[in-house]
Amino acid sequence: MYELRKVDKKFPGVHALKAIDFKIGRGEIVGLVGENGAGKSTLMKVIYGAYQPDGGDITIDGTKVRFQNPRQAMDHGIGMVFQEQSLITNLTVMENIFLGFEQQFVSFGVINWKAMSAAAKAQLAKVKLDIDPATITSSLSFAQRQLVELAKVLTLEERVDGDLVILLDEPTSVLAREEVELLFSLVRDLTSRASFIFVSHRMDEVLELSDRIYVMKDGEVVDVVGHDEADVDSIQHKMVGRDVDKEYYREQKQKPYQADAPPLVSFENVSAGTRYQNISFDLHPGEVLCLVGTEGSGREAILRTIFGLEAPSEGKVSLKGRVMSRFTAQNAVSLGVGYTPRERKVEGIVGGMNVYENMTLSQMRNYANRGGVLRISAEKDLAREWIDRLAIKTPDVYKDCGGLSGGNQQKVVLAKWRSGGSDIILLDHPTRGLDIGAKEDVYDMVREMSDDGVGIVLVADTLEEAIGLSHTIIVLKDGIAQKQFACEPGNKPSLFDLVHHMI
Amino acid sequence: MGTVLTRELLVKWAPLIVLIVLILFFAAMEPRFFSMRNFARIGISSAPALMVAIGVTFIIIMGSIDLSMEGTVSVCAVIFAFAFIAWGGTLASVAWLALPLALVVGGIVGLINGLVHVKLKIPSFMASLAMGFVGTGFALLLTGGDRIRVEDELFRGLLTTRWFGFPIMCYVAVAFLLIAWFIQTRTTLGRNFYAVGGGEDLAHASGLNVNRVRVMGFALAGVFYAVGALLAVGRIGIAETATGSNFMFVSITSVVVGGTALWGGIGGVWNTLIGVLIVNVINNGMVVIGLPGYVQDGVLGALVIAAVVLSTDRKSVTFVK
Amino acid sequence: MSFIKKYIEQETINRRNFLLAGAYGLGGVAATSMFGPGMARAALTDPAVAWSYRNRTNPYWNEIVSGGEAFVESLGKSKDFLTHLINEGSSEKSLADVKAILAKTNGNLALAIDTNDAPNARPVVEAVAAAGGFVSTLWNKTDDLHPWDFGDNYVSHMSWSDEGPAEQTARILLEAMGGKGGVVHLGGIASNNPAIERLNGLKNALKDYPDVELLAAEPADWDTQKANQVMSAFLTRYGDEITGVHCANDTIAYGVLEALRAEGIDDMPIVSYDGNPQAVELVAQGKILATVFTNPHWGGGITAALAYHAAIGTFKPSDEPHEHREFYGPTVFITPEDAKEFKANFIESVPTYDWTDFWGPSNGQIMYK
Amino acid sequence: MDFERIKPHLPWITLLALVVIVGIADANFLRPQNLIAMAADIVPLFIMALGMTFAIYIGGIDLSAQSVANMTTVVATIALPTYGVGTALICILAGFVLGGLSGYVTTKLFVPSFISTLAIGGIAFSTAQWLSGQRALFMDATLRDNTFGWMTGNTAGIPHEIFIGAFLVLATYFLQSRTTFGRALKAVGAGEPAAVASGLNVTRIKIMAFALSGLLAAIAGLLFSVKLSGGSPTLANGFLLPAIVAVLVGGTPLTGGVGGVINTLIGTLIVAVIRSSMLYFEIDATKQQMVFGLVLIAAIALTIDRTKLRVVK
Repeated sequence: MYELRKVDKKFPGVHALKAIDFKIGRGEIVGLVGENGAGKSTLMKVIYGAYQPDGGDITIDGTKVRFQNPRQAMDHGIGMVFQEQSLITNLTVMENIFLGFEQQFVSFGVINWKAMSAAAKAQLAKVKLDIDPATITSSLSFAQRQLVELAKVLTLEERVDGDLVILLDEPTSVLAREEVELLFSLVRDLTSRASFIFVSHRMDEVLELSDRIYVMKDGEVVDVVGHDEADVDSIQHKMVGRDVDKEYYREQKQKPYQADAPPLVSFENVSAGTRYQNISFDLHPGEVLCLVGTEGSGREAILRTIFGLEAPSEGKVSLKGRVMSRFTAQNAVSLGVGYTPRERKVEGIVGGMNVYENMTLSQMRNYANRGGVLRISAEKDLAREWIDRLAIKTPDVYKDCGGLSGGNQQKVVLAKWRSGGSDIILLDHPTRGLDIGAKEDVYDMVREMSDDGVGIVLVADTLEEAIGLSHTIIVLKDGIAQKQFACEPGNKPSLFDLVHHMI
Repeated sequence: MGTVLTRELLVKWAPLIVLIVLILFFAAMEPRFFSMRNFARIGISSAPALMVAIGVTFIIIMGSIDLSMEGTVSVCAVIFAFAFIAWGGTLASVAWLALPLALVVGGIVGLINGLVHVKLKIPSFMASLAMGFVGTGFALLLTGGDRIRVEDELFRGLLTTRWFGFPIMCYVAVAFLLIAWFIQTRTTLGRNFYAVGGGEDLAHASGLNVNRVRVMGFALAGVFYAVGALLAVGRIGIAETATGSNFMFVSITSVVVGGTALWGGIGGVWNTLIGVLIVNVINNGMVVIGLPGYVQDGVLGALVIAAVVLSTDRKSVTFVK
Repeated sequence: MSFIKKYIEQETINRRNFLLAGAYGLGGVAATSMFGPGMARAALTDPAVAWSYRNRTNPYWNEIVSGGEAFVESLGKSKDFLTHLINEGSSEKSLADVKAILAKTNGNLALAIDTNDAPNARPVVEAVAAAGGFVSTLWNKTDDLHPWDFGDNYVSHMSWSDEGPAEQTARILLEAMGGKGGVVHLGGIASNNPAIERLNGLKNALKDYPDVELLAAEPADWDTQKANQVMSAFLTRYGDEITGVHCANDTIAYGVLEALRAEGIDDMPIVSYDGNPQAVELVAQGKILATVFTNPHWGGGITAALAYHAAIGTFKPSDEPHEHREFYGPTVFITPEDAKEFKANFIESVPTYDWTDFWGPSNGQIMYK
Repeated sequence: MDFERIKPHLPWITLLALVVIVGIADANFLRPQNLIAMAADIVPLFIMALGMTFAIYIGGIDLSAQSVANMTTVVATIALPTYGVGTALICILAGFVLGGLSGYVTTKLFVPSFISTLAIGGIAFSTAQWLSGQRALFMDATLRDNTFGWMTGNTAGIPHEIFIGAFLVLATYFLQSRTTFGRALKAVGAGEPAAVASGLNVTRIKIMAFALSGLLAAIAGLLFSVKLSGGSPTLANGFLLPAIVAVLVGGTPLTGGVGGVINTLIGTLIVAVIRSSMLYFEIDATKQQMVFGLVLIAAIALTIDRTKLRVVK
């Protein structure tokens, strides 16, 4: 019913979409996969009306349409559930649901809150969420917010005659596994009312949910696979255009860590308010320690404590044998802690600053004389060295980091810490939003650092990643350590082992 | 959970608590401060400021800022006075039409302000600052520097006629405060201000015409500036190019002191009422307790900082610019 | 006693001499250009005339400028011949504007200026002198700066000694109060010289009225709205203790009157300063007991005239005595008895002044304390 | 011609265009002495704008600059007879401390800089009034010439203010582009969370930016005080808005991390040219302010680089 024919989109210097053919039938769930830069997001923007194609046709039930903006697309039943949390947190749930479409509840210029609340209740029922529509959104959990977003898009049902097409852009990225299950069953239920386009980096989820999968590469659809004939390897092969290493997580490169060496980080019965309690562990040189748990289980708070952003309320934290008393990021950095945050664009790199400026940001002292005057040529040399070493794709060292792709930004962040000699690296979702090639680069770097005797604390994007990469896993639930696993290659815990303790 | 709620509640009510503490303090220092007649005086000085501050509150909730109020107030005051006198000079004649005219003029000036900001894609700080110059300049061009006296007893009744101890202008201000509250809570436009302030790109992606909301916001602010202009003229009986002066910093300070955040999305017109009262109570109280003139600016500054510190939820703010 | 009468008489006499004086002026120009090599060196031909002042939003400055315009019209030129430099209360802009116009005119300039803040007078005068222009100042200058230190280029300085007149209005006020009770003073911008002098005038008068208490003196920044608020607060603090109000100028008095009006008080004795038309009207109605007219129209015109005539060589400033280089401007008291007469003569019909009678209405050489 | 490539150069192209337009109207404007004199006169304002640049560069604003300068004129005048050249040090220190106080209130107490600097400005203004006894003061001319005569002198026809301005712009440019502090400022302005996550002491950097703004405002006040040979709590009035306008017109928007001191140099000159153009075009007195506002809108519309503004608020 919804179809793109030979849709083309060009940007200055980039041919983003090359004659794309795309089709979705009534009640169908279509997966869309591809590496970053393959054109997925451009395609989605064309579908929901944020971009206008340069060539080709869009038809709905055979009728040609052209959308000037998302609003017009919505009027044709096309809605988008955004990757980033797209609810406005200072508004109530019902206001978010009907944002931009309040007019139906307005009589004589006055909003009828009661009517809106009732209508919102009905929408929330569709996604089986039982909350007061007058709740301020900021007090909801991430999973609840995701469902509210879905409910918001589903308002199209009442507004639009005809069929709905709903785009789900990485809807699972902030969800725990059981929440993902809930979402999926919901989506399957809803196929009676709408078709879905599902975009995710988590290949297993795409395979699980989709009826058909479009595989994109370099702005083209390289294959369309049905649910039954799809398998991860062949799809990844098509996406990347080369063989994906069987040993995806570089298990074969995992070497034992230096368990006898003095620990780099040591927690002794550390608690931080309600975030986590009574946590103890040692991080040794060369060790990859993974904190596993659901969102809010205390993983991030522990990272923040090590980096000095959050002072613990009780217990003893030592870095390299020194008991910490003042918790500041400056302190941690000077002791060799490096932090690769999840919000790469916000906390990782400074958009607007170029490659070498970003790389030396944490270690400017090393590139300046005592008066604080920078040796810029030395900075550039450093940047060139690491651009080569990590194969960072950038035209030169003057490139604004905000304009680099996600994987290259991540490499810049890692280069920043590695080149500064940090030997305690905190990785918070280091592969989030990266395509397969870039992920593998990150995995390689993790092994490389581990070999160099760097201690790594990891909060992984997926459980597989956690299992594959780590020497040690600590499972957390509600801020309390549930179980610790040793993960020698060949003798790793299973997914089930972990999930069992997480929930 | 209990403790968290108390803290949130405390932060929410902090401006009001500050206001009460200030009133008690000044009353303790000088009992005459605490009298009906003095409250009426504070009311008189607050009324025009409140209208201007409410106007800019909407803009600040959107996360923008408006610095054009001095110009807009002057233009509205001057055009009102010219029209009022030309059409008869008393409310008992058709000259009353000058009142709605002033509001329309305010709306138009605000509209232009918003269009300059949105269409030329100039940040509101700069656009409205420059528009403020244009407004003041235009008022000057109209008057040539002269003052226009508005002597009509009926119009001056705003100041001279009292109900229950307060002059009519206070009731007019309260009426418009209620209208503003109504707009804030019960109309789409009012709610959309919060949406834009809470997340502009998100609001845009939800199909909200953000630019339209912005332009409408500036126009609405202009209307409230016009009300402020009318009350200012009613208070002094003179319309001049300088009618608008000193409104800019005072009104924005009041809004922030009341607990509306400059980064948008939080606060509202009741906060602004409290903020305006805090600033005017301080100004009145300092004179009443006999503080020397030359320390008043400094004391006001220190108290403003204290008030904002108390009403900021520091746990929810990561950084401030 | 009527100050007005005396003043008007004086002016009328001067007007009779107008033709004569005008002829002398023209003759003077002709004489210099033909015969006077000594003067010709200093003289300019057809200099630009500029007035630099604070702003257009204040009736006082509007009066000043109307005098300047009347002067250029008396030269047979259009009003637009006068260049307006408006500093908006910024000494920095004031100085920059002067420099700019000196550059534009190559120093062929007759400048009348109030430099906004006293310290700004020196650099302004220095700049004008260096460029070969001619300048006359009004109001603001520091005490160590004198026209005679700059040869001919710094033509003159006119100011008003406000202490005496302010003392006199204060006496009128204190008499009206019956010599007892409490008085409040609302002043100008605290650091402005006239503001200081006008308050001193009140204090001097109070010495003779021991039963009157000066309850408070607060700056109201020459601003109607601020005066309104300060007066409101005074009413709270002192209530009925206030039996008289001394205002530093008329615009302050308007704010005070409105504050009183809001309280239903309409018989409070008030005096003010400046003699703006609206204030004169209020004096005529008895709402203000007295104000002091400083004839800004004449002051604005004569300041420009002095600079202009010195520039074209009508007279040589360095030949003039000190009392012609630094002098006080005229002050005229306006009380309810003579307000009507004053209004008729000065407001409803602006007198035609003889702009070459530079020192006629002036009030003697400036004295420094 | 690719418009994207011209964009970064728009500020100085605008300046050049304005100069040419005024020059066509009146060739007198283009005389070197005039241009030099104009540049020299704008120096105090420029110095304040330089300081303001740092506050705006990190995404804040400094509304206390004018009051700090006012206070400095008083301090300078009072201190001159006792401390001689040391007066300069006292003034600079006073500005630095007040600016630092603004920074402290902004960063540690979470008061937006718009309010905190306004409030600190009130404190500075009160201090100035108290110190001056609420009257205009003047410096002894010989003492001034002996102590600070070098500030206002002339060498080869070039006023020394220009050298002072040039020195300060070079120094601040060096600070901005070649030092760790400058780099940290850029990081804080362009991406504060990332600066925190890189272990920078963001609080200290921000406080320093405001302190620097106060320091430069104090230098502006000192220079102005020497130039005018006196001090008064209102002497520097009228500096604030032109200084902010100069920074903004130069292309340092309020969103932080973009622009810099060179932009402010150009912006200040644009303001100076617009201001004197009023004279050259003989704009009627009652129209000047309106024309200024309109030209300002045009100039800002031309000079800001919108590609670096994520959201136009």
